Amino acid sequence: MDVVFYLSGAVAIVSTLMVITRSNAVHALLYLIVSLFAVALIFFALGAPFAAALEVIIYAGAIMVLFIFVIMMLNLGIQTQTQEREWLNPKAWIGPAILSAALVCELIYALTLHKGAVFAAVEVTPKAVGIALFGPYLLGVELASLLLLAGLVGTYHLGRRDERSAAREGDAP
Amino acid sequence: MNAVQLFALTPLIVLSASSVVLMLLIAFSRRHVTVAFMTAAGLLATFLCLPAVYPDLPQQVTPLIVLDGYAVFFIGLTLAAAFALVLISYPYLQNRPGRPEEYYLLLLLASLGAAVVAASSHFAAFYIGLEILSVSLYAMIAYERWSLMRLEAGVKYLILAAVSSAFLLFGIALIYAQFGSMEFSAIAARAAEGGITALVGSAMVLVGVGFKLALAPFHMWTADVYEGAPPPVTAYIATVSKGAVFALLLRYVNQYDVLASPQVLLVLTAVAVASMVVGNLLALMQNNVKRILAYSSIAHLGYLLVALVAGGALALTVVSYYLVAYFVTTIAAFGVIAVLSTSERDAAPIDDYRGLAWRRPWLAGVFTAMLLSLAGIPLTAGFIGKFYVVASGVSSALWLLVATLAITSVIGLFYYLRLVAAMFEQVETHATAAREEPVGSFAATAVLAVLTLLLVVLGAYPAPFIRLIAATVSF
Amino acid sequence: MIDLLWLIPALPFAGFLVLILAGSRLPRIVVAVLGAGSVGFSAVVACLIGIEFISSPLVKTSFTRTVWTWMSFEGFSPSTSFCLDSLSLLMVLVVTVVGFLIHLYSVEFMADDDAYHRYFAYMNLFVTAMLVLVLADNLMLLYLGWEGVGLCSYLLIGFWYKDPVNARAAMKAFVMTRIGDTGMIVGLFLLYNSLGTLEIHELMVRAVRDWPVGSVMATVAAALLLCGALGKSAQLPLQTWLPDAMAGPTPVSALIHAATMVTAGVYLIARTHELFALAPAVQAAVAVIGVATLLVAGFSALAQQDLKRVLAYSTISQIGYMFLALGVGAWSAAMFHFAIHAFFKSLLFLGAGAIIMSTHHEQNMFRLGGLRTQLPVTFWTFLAGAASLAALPLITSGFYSKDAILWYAWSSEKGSVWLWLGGVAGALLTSIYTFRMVFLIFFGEARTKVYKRPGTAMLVPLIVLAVLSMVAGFIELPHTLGDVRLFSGYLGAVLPPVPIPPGQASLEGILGIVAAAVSVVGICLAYLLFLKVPQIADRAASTLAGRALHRLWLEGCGFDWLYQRLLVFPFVTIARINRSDFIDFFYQLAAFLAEGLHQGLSATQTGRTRHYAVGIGVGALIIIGMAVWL
Amino acid sequence: MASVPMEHGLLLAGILFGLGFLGVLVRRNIVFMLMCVEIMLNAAALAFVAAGSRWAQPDGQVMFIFILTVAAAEVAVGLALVLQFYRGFRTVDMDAADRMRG
Repeated sequence: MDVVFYLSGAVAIVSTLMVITRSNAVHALLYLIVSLFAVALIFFALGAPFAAALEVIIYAGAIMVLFIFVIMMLNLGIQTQTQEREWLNPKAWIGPAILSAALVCELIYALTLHKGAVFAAVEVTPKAVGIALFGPYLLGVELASLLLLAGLVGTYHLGRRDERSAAREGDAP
Repeated sequence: MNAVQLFALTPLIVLSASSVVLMLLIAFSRRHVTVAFMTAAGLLATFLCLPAVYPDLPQQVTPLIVLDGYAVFFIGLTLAAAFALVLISYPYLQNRPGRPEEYYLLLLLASLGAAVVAASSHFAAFYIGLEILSVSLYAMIAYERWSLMRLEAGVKYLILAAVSSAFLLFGIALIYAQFGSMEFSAIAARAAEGGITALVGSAMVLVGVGFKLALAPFHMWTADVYEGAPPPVTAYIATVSKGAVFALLLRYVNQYDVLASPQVLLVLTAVAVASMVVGNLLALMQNNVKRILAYSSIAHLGYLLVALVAGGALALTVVSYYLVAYFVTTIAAFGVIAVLSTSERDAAPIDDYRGLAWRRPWLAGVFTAMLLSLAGIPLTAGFIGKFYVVASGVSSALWLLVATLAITSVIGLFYYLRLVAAMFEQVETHATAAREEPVGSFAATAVLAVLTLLLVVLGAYPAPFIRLIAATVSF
Repeated sequence: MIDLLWLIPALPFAGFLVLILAGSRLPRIVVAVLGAGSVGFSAVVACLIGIEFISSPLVKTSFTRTVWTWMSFEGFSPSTSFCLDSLSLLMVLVVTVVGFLIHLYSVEFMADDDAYHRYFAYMNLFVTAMLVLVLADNLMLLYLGWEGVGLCSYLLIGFWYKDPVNARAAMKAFVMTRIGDTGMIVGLFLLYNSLGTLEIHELMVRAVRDWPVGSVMATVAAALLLCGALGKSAQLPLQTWLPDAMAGPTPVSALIHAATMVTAGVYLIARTHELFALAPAVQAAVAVIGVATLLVAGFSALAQQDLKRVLAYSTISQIGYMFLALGVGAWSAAMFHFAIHAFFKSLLFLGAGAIIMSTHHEQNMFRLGGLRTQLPVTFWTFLAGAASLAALPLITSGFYSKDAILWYAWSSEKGSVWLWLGGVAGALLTSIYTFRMVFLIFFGEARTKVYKRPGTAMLVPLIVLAVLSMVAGFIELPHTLGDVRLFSGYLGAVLPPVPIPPGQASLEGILGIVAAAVSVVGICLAYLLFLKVPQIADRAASTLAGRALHRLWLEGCGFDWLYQRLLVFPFVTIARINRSDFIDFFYQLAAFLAEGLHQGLSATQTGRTRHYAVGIGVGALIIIGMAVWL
Repeated sequence: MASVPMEHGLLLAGILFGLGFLGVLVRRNIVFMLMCVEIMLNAAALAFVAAGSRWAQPDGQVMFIFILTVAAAEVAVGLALVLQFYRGFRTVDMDAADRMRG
């Protein structure tokens, strides 16, 4: 299983790199889905099958679809791609790249100082997750529902067509 | 969870229930006044629950939430601020196109998020509470979505807040990886072992928290979002959102004695100094009132951090008092801006305030009082707050912080007084006649009057209130 | 009742708040009721408290009540406490009662003024500040009231600020008194630094305990306090502001620049008399300054043509008497003269106001005359006040209060025959200039038409004050004349009696007769010189020496001229030389630096989200770095 | 079950996090910025699952579920905002929104 971990890890890194460098949004999105699949595999390798399943179903399956919808609705066309390519010139990414690299190096340095802990080679089953979720984390679940309510209301309000003209015409919602 | 614990949870339950009821109400009736009234009623009902549950506290309700005097105090503060802002928002939204009802729903949900943050004893609750708050705020900032300015502010806040909360999450994950628990008490119990993973995690958590509090160097979003958001929402971000996060920070720092670690002390000191300096310097020559207040809020959070770093039992009282004073002042200041804003644009440029004292003497008086309080002039609540902060800093011998506070306060005085001077300037009438002046409403006027009164009373006779804080605010 | 002590200053303050905030929208009648009513109500409360206080055993001690504790932080708890003892009660009664009468008078006097509410707001604020001053139980609070009355004085002198002359006068009063105040605040620092408290009673106890008589510290502290007293009470050499202060409305002159504020210096010295007793040199200086002032001001009063300026110099002179009394240790005699003076001097000012109003702002005495028949009530009341000021023997209060001072100036251990002589000469001057004024205004031929007569609101205060000026003196009579000691007995708990060396007592009667004679002679001289044969005075004034003297006295003995040459001119010259302020350069540098930093930081606020994210990243980098490597 | 050291899991999460952050800094298209935020959140989730796996506790996965919820809500609001943004600014260039500054 170690192989799965490292292999998927490599795939995740490479495909993520592709995400941030693609000029075509749909391509980038597909790479992102690949990356998410790879992470799902890693979850599986780490003994979290439930998380792996959710990663595929919700992250790759639901959230990414939202992105696709929006990309389709925007229908940005070919000149956007050339535009994206122009924006991705070395002058634009060299600074951020150094900054991010420094951050990652710092993390790596700090984490390699910390030695010895090995994954407990135990699978945390969906049942255990469920018991935790509706046991100590019960309030968290309830609050998450309210979070979704907030997201729902916000999206609903923001997503509606411009109502300034509608308000002037005086039509009902 | 037993019955007593469930009872202790009543305020949060009532608040959630009010949100749901409000949602259903909106589905049936879109009368603005009814919705606003129900929102106020929900907040009031929640507020009234607080004294009812207080005698049975503290109660740990599942590992996630703890309700103690401290939480009750900050939940109460959140509710009071939200209540005041409902009253200020009502006339504001009434004069504007578009449907105002969802705003109240989002405001209730955001308040719930803030309340959860203030009462959380577990990183999971903190994170979810914070996100309820943030997600509601995204929509509230961009509520008037046809306005480019609001949209710009909304998108900026969304992206930056999401980045910062990713930092926060990663930090929590690292702490969890080190200690095997996300409960504050369990972390505190094992904090002594140290460990670099947890330290890095704490630093990343601080990034997330610092962003929400607009502490330097995570402050850069502040002015843009303050400027772009509708004034009542700006007030909400400035007070409730920051207050809840600061309450959590204080709980974490004070309860679990993380200040014993020299690194934490050093980082907090550096952040406090940077915030005071950067905030005050940025505000210095600024010509946009909303941005001035944004930068000044950066500085004020820096002052608060001084009290936090000073630590000890005193910090609790000092921070609580300072936050109350800051809430009162900020809400009233943005209330004035809200009252002065037209449906075309916000009353943000300093030019809108020139000669205000002669056109709207009462509003100018309220605004002047608030600015003087922010500047820390005696007999205002702001002075007492600052005095306590300085005193606690001195008693803990934090000379660098106290000196920075003193010097930057002088800089601060300049831009507050500059604004006051602008209001008392004599201007030609035809210059101002070009701009229509909105009329105040009863609700907003009443709120401003009460807040001004509160400001003076808290500044002139703070003793009873401080006793109340000392009696209530405890873990 | 006594627990309501806080109400006495609170009532006028409430009046002030209402008037300043909403006064412009209130009808005049409401403004008048609020303005005068709040002080009147305060006077009623003060009287009730006074009755209770005097009839209770408390009169032997004092009553202190903390009304407000601002905050409390680790032992630091600034609080406001009011202390009532017989001395402060006396002041409170005078301030509220006379204050109320003057407010009542103002209702009519100011009736035509546009800034009616502003006037009453300032007046109420003044009364508040004055009450805080006298009730303060510590010097810091006293200083607050001290500056408060100074501020109100400034505002009211410049009340008609549109005339630059008035604004200048206000400025002058403010600056001159500030000179004294600066000394005083240094004195307060010194006292606090060396004795560790500013609570007056405790301060006095510690001063007596720690400092021997004549010690340097006591002398310096007393001298610094004296600076403040000199400025506020318009004594030499800081007296020049008071005549100019007459630019304000006349009731203001009556209340602030005659009855109450200018006597704050007297009150301060009486309040801290233990300290002054520890510094005999300073106390002697007080007496000498008092005598010098009363003579200088007396001569100046003699030459004035403006009615109000005569009264102003007379006030300076009378306060000189109080200082003389303080200087010889006759504390209660000083306070007695203060109270009597408050009555008759405010009466005279109010009478002057009535005359000025009746004759369309004619203040030059030489253009007035013969008003006796046209303004009878004003005449009789003014005469009562003038008689009291001139210390007409036996029937006026002023006689008894001034006689006491003269007697102590001679007989007290600290007194001397020279002080007495100065006082007697001053008494002669007083009666001459007083009756010069009376004869010029009310007798002789009428030179001005009377346009309107004062109404009830103005006459009632005049009559009440006239009665007080005549009879109030009977509560304290000398040994030779009935020996009534009500007043000094009442103040005895706070102010010790004057020690009289044995063998002097027999002189009291003779000295009293001399004083009485001097007063009568002065009146006769005035009659002769200014009514009967004015040619004598004219001829004397037209000689070379006479002209010079007249000019000198008219200009208040040339102090203004001296200060202009000695102080103002050099200072202005230095200021001109240093126009491009050298030291200011450093501050400008700091401001420049701050602005530069502002510009730099401002440039980071590009408005671009990605740049802000870079900010977060850099911050994270630094903080994680600090966590890892430190 | 993997027997890799936990640090490797966290390192992988860190690298993905850094890449996501780099994306936020580099891309000007808001849709891309949102995607990169998702990468960051996902990296944090990975760190949680890795940590949970080390302690053999379900807490890590519970947090993952919460993060998932948050991500969904945030993306929904974010994308709605993007649509409005495009409607208002006629572009998805985030740098176009720099009218407020100073």
